[in-house]
Amino acid sequence: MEFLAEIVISVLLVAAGIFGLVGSIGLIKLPDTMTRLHAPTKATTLGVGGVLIASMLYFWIFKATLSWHELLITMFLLLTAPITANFIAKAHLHRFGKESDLPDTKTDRGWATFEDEAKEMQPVMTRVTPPAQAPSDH
Amino acid sequence: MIHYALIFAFGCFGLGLLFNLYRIFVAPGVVDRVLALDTMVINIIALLVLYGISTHSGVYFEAALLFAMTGFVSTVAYCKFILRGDIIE
Amino acid sequence: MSLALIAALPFLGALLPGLLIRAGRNACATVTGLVTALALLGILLHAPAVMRGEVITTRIEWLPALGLNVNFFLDGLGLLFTGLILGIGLLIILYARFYLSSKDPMGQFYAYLLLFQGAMVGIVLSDNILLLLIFWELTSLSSFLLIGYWKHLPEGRQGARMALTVTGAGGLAMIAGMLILGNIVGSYDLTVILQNKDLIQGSEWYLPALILILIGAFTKSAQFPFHFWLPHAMAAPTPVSAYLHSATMVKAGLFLMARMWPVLAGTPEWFYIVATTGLITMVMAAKIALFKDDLKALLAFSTVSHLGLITMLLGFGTTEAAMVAVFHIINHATFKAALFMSAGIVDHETHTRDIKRLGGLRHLMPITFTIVCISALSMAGIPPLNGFLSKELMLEESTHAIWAGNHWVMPVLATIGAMFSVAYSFRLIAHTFLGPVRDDYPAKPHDPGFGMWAAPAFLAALVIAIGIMPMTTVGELVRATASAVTGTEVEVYISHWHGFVPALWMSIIAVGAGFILLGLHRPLDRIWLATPRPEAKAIFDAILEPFARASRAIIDRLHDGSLARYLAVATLTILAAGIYAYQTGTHSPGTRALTPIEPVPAVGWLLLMGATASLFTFHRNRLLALVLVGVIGLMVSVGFVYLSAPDLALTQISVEVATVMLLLLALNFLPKDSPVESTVARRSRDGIIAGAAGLGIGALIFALMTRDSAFQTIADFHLANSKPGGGGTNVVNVILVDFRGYDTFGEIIVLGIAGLVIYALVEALLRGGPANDRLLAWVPDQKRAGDRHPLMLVVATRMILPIALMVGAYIFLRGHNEPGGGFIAGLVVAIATIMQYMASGFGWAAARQRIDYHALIGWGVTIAGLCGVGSWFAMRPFMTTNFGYFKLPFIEKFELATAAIFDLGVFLTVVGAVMLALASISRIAIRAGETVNVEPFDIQPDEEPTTEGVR
Amino acid sequence: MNHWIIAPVILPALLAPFIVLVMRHDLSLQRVFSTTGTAVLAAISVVLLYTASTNPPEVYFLGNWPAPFGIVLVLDRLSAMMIALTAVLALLVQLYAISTGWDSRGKHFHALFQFQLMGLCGAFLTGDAFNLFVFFEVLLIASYGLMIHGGGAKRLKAGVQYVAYNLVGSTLFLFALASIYSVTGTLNMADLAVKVAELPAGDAALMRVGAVLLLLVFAVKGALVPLQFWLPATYSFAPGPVAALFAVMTKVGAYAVIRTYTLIFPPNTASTGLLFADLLLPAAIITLVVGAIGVMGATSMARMVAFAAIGSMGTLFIAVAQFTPQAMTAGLYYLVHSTLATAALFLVVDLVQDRRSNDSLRAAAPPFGQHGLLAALFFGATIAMAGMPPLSGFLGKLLVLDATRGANMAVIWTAILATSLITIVGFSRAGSQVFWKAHATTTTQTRPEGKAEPLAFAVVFALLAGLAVMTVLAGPITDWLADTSAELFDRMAYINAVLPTAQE
Amino acid sequence: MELLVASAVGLMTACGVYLTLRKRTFPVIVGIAMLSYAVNVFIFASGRLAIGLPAIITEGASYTDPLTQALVLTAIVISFGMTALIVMMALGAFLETGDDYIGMEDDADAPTPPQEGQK
Amino acid sequence: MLRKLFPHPYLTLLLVITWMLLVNQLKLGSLVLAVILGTIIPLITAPYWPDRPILRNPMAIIGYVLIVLYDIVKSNFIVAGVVLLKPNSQLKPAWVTVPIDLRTPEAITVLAGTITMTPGTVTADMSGDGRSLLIHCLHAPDPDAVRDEIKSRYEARLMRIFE
Ligand code: NA
Ligand code: NA
Repeated sequence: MEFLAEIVISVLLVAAGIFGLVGSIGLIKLPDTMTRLHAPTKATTLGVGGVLIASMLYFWIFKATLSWHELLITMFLLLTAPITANFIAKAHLHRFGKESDLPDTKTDRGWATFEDEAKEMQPVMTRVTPPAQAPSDH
Repeated sequence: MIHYALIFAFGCFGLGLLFNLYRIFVAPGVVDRVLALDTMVINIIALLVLYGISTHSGVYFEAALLFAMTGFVSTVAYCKFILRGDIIE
Repeated sequence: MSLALIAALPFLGALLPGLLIRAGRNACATVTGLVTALALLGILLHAPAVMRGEVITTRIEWLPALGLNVNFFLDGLGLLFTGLILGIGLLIILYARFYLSSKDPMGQFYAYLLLFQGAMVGIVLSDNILLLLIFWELTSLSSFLLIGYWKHLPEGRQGARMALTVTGAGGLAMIAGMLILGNIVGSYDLTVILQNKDLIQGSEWYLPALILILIGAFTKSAQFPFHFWLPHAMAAPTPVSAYLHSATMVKAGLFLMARMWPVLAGTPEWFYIVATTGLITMVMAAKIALFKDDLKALLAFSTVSHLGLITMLLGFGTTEAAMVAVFHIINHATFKAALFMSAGIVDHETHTRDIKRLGGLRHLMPITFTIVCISALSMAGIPPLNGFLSKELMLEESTHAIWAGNHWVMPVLATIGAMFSVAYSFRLIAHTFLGPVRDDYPAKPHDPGFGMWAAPAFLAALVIAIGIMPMTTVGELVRATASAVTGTEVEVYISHWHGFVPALWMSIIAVGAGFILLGLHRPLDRIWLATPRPEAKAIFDAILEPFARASRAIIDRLHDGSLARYLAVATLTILAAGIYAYQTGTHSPGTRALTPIEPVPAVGWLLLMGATASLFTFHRNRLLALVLVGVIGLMVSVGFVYLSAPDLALTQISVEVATVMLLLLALNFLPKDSPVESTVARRSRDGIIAGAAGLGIGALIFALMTRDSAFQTIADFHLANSKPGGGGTNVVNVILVDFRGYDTFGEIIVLGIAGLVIYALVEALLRGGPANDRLLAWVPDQKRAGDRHPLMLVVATRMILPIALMVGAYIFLRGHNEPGGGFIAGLVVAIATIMQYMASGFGWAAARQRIDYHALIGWGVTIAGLCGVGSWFAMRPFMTTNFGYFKLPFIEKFELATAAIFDLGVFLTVVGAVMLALASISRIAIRAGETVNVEPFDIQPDEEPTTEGVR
Repeated sequence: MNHWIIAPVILPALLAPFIVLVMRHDLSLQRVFSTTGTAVLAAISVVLLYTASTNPPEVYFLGNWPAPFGIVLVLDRLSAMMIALTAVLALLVQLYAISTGWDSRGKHFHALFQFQLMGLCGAFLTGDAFNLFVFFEVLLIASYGLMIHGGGAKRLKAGVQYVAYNLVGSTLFLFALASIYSVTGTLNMADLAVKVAELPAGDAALMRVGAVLLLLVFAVKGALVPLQFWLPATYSFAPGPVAALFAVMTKVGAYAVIRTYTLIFPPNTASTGLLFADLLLPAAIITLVVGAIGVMGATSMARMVAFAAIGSMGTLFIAVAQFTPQAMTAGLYYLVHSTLATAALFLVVDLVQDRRSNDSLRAAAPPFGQHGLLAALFFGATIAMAGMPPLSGFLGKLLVLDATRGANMAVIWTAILATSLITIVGFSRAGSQVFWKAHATTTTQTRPEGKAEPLAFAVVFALLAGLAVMTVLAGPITDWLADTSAELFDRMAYINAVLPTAQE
Repeated sequence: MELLVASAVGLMTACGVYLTLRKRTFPVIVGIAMLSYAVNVFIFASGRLAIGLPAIITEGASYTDPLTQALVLTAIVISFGMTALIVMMALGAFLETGDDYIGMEDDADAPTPPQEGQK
Repeated sequence: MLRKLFPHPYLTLLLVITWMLLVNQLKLGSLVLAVILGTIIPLITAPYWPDRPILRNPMAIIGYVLIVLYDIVKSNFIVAGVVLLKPNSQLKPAWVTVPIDLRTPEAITVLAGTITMTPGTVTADMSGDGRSLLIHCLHAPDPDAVRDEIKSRYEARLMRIFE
């Protein structure tokens, strides 16, 4: 039983290591930001997930303490990683992307990130002439 | 056996960190660096949990949990800044 | 009357004129006069005893640690001077009553005058040189006020400053001299010092002391080369000139030389310095006086000349010369004060003091003419007036003086001085009063009322009286005084006729030559006017103004507002001091075994170093800089985990996130890039400084880490007592809330204050003013994406917030035993709340949760403080904790330490401070035109979208 | 154990949050409670002063932990004196701020004021090196808040500089403390004193580095050249009453130097020897010179006073650098004097600024209300500051001069006397510019009579009266201070109080 | 390990010092933040390094120095408060003056009209 | 009344579980404390959650989770192959628009999250009205297939759970 557990844990750890590494390799190997964005999800899901499950098993079987913290971390990562990816994608689109490169939304409205942009943007404060008289305390 | 698997995993995530460092140094823009930072947090969480296994200690899980939380919050904050300027509006 | 009381009277009296001026000018003058008269009476009551040779003393202990005591003594010299000061003071008070115009603030004038009078009396009565110094400086200050009395005159302001500068400088030199003197003798008491001639003159410090003291005396008595301030002080009202600059203050220097005569005089140093200075001053000033057209300037230079004369006499160092000096002090005071007052009368009546615009006044102002005639003739040394007597004696003494082996120098120059003296005295009479009546006086002159000429007339009467009956009038006084000066019994014999002694011939030559000079005055005056000569004011300004400009330049260069320079200097100073301290101490290298380096930590190190290096390189891109700070903070936190500091890691990472968020919030308004502004040289310099600092700190910590502490550390106690004494297994937390809970108390207060200050600052910014205007006109400088509140984030946050609060509660509760605690919990809760704000907007979120962050801070600090105070009720010191195990129904046994209550205070303060800071910054954003959304997210998949917010 | 010892910390520490909680929106209530609190603090400080005068050093073991493991407070004559000085000054300054309405020009003045007092009292009382850091930070952050009270462009810019500079200073403090702890393994000052004396020779160099870094930290607070740069802008742009209160802030630096380098690193320490005296003395002399040149060259009144404050720190540190009981007595006398004098002068300048269109010394401004009275107060305060008789500055300088006889006498005396002259000249130029020259301009456009602020004037009078009292009672005061110096140099009394079992 | 920690402290200090010597408020604040990172690690390291020995009391273990950790915690919190404050002050100064220079050079460079004595 | 005390019963349940996971022990005391916190915290956070998501078919969640887990593992291998073995030149990244019929914000979020968590696809953006998602595919020779699979495999299931 213990041997089996050892094998399972080891496999989990090795797989986790490989997938984690693949994520980071992807980060440097893939050609542009959007494709690179796919990398951390890998590291998150199987990489960290594998380590966390391995850890749970390890403490359960070898230390006889069932640690649920790992589960909590896994849940948290699964909950937040899509948000992070979404935000990074949006930031990338906003800063470097063009709406014309994207497919049509197939609705009345454009992609949310690009919707509000037209209105603004001038340099900070250069247009503001300082008021003639600085107020003093007296 | 677990020992060697641990070393292997350590090596993988450590190497991953190094790659992240490369992305911090060389990147077309700040978004990639935010991405690198986010990946780094994930690698570090993995390393922390591995460290917990190798020292048979549960003390580091809180750190891992908090790293996950703060990593998430700061990534969102950086992106929100890029998107809107004001991160709390 | 006690001497102390006499000295104090004028000071106490100085309060009265200001009060009584409301009762009228007469009352004001009368009370001033009464005070003076009372003091004079006090002195006169002592006079008989003093004349008998007794010394009256008063001793009050003041500052024994310093040897500064209120010791007064009255001997002949003191008697003469107090008499002069108070007697002439009375006359001046009378004169000033009529001299000052109704527009002048008379109360102020008399107050200043009494202050001055008190200071002068203090000087001449002091039996302690430190006390004397105090009065000495007081005369400088009060004369500053008197000279500048007419505030509207620029000459007055400048004259006052010049006088203060010169006499102040002299006074400071004198302090040094006196302290040296006291150091030599071992006492600051004059009577003690005066008995130690041999000790003083044998000391190697004698010459420095002598020079420093003489600088004080010379500046006060306007001796060459410090004479220049006196004529400029003539901008003062004439009563001041008469009082300070003829009769009293300028004589303070003479008094001092006379006072110190027994111990300082008699050496070649004394002779050459004092006598020569006096001689030069006498001749030079007399010459200048001849060519001055301003009546008061003429008198001022003549005063300088006569002060030189007296100085010279004291410098001779002989008993006889000292006696003559004393006699001339009396005579000069009488005729010169009379002349000054008369000049004031002329000025008052004709509205000019310019001799060239005067003449013929004899007919219009006969009384004044008479007074001036008597006094000026005395000044010229015409018999039988008192000036003649002392001048003859002076000339006589000069014949005894041998200057560098030469018998002629002194008498010849003295005669020349006397000659000029005759010439300007007669010029004063002739050019002002004689000649035809003019019709172009600025005002119609006539003699003033009795009140105004009474005082000079009285003095003129004295001039005659002393001149005719010297021995009867002042013989005794001169004897007593000269004896006091010299410390030996002096025989005084003053007569009009000494036979055909050299002095007589010298006198005759002087008078004759003086008349010739006067006759040649017109051509000589043309030459004089044509000759370039150093102008005192120009020289003074030439010294002072460049100094002032240089000071301003230095200070503006030094404190040029460049923080970068300030910090560079600081860094270099720290480095230099640190290296110096290390180099000069003994060091043995550490022997502690190094901790092995493992590969993964090495990678972490590489990341940290890489991110730091990137920060160097990329810091201009501010957002990137913050990302890099995030990386560095992350790596430092990981390092803490690895190096057995989980609490630190938790704290560091949460603080780092909060910091980055604050910086991001601020960066929204700030420029997004730091332009390249420094030169390559400057950047290299900074790089070198920074590198040196880094090397220094790195080397220091390496040296510390590689050695063991020299003694057992107190941390061992903490480890041993954490569980039994503090009730917790997490030693770090027990230290924070128990062993060193007091530190933590201070620390949360820092945080609370930060929140309050930020709030107050934002209030001030939004109150109106440039910041507010800028915000109202603010336009974002970077493109803004749509979708302010992305749906995914909002939904996820709804889930995360409760979980995060749960985690916060968990971290809070376990802190005492495991990593965690109130601070980290507070940050976790704050960050989770921020997350909610980021997702749904501050306005929307805050509107749904009306928490008063001020109250959180207030309660936090209060709870923490009261928790500490609570231990008083158990008769224990502040912050003594208690802990126990409580069994609540259903809930398992859990441990409740009072430290947990303290930790609650920490928690609340942290949440309050962080949230107050964020709320404040959000208020700025709202002022800048930010809108508040009505819906939690912008995208409404199930209805028509509402992207427009409300203000 | 005497719980009163901690009262000066706890009272303001609880009063401040109470003000924030209960009366945040009611200025009148804040004024009543805050002033009452400060008055009570002053009363307590008098009691403590009496206690300290009649008893040997007294120790308060916080948390009931034995020294050196917990934090201790130590009440001795010096700390009691500093607290009393702070409390009295604070009370006066607070009355002034209320009278002139300064406290209404921004938020949270009174809460910050109380926190400031807490920080100051905590710093004076603590017997623990790291706790000293904590209270330095408390008093600093409160001072940041007070400094920018009311806002305004210049004040904020100066404030940013002030904070930035002091943050670097705080960092240095931590470097120093960590080094010292690393070498000795303790933070308690008495324990440090014991251990430093027994330090192995091989640790001397690192000990010296730590101690010197610490000295530099205190030098920053004490505005010792070349670490004085933060002061002029801070003091001249701070609100008047705050600048006046800050008069005691530089003294915190002086206090810390006195405490640390008489207790822990006295000149007879083997490892450190005369290092600190050798560094302090030249720096102090240059500080004095820079201060005087600043007075001469300053272009605004407030800046001039700020430089005068720097100069006074120079004089003070000259005395301290002698490390003799006699010079320490002189230094302590001068410390009290210069605190009151600087405060008085800042308040006068504030009154002038309030009544004159500006405080520049370059441009003439029309005469202003209450001119004569202000001129008199200015005259009095400058006399005190320049060290002229009859106020205590002169006695202070005489005491310092008298106590510095010896090897460096010529340099020290020249510096003190020459700078006195420069200061006098500078002040007289400024005074005649501001008070006299105004009369030269046409008197028809006299500004309306200034606000009647009798309390504000009374405060300045009180400060000057304090200086007069210091002059008149110089004898008993110096006797008391001499005992204080003696206590400082009698380290065993302190050490035995904190560590009853220690042996030197 | 000591070498790594020392070099990291050194580099962070250097970076912090360099940034504090810049002319704008933002880099200076970042520099101060770096300095506080550096000093935190410095204090921590001054209690010597230990791996895997957190100061959580368990049966018969040895521990790292908990005191320096507590000191660092205090220092972190204080520097957080300070940083928050200076960030806000810098923002306020920027909004008040319209520039984010940290220097006040404009103050000293103002032209100097002649004073009384010179006219 | 009960609704007021437990505005979000599922959340309370989730929080109780979270607490038990955190304290890592199954004891009555912990449970009591968990219930207390699980009651208080939703009350505090309820204002941020104005409308309650309706779970029509909670049991279907389990099936959905299993499918997603399976997909994660499967596509991880595929993507690893793409990253490690496929040269960048042969990579065919693509943008895909996925029109969605889901209308509940929670459901849309879960769908978008699922898409991101399954390797190879990332939800990058959403249309302004929330009716289509912008998906980026790492390597998608046939983008339409990706869209169809998302709609049939995930959206349909979520529709059953939420709407
Ligand atoms: Na305790
Ligand atoms: Na995916």
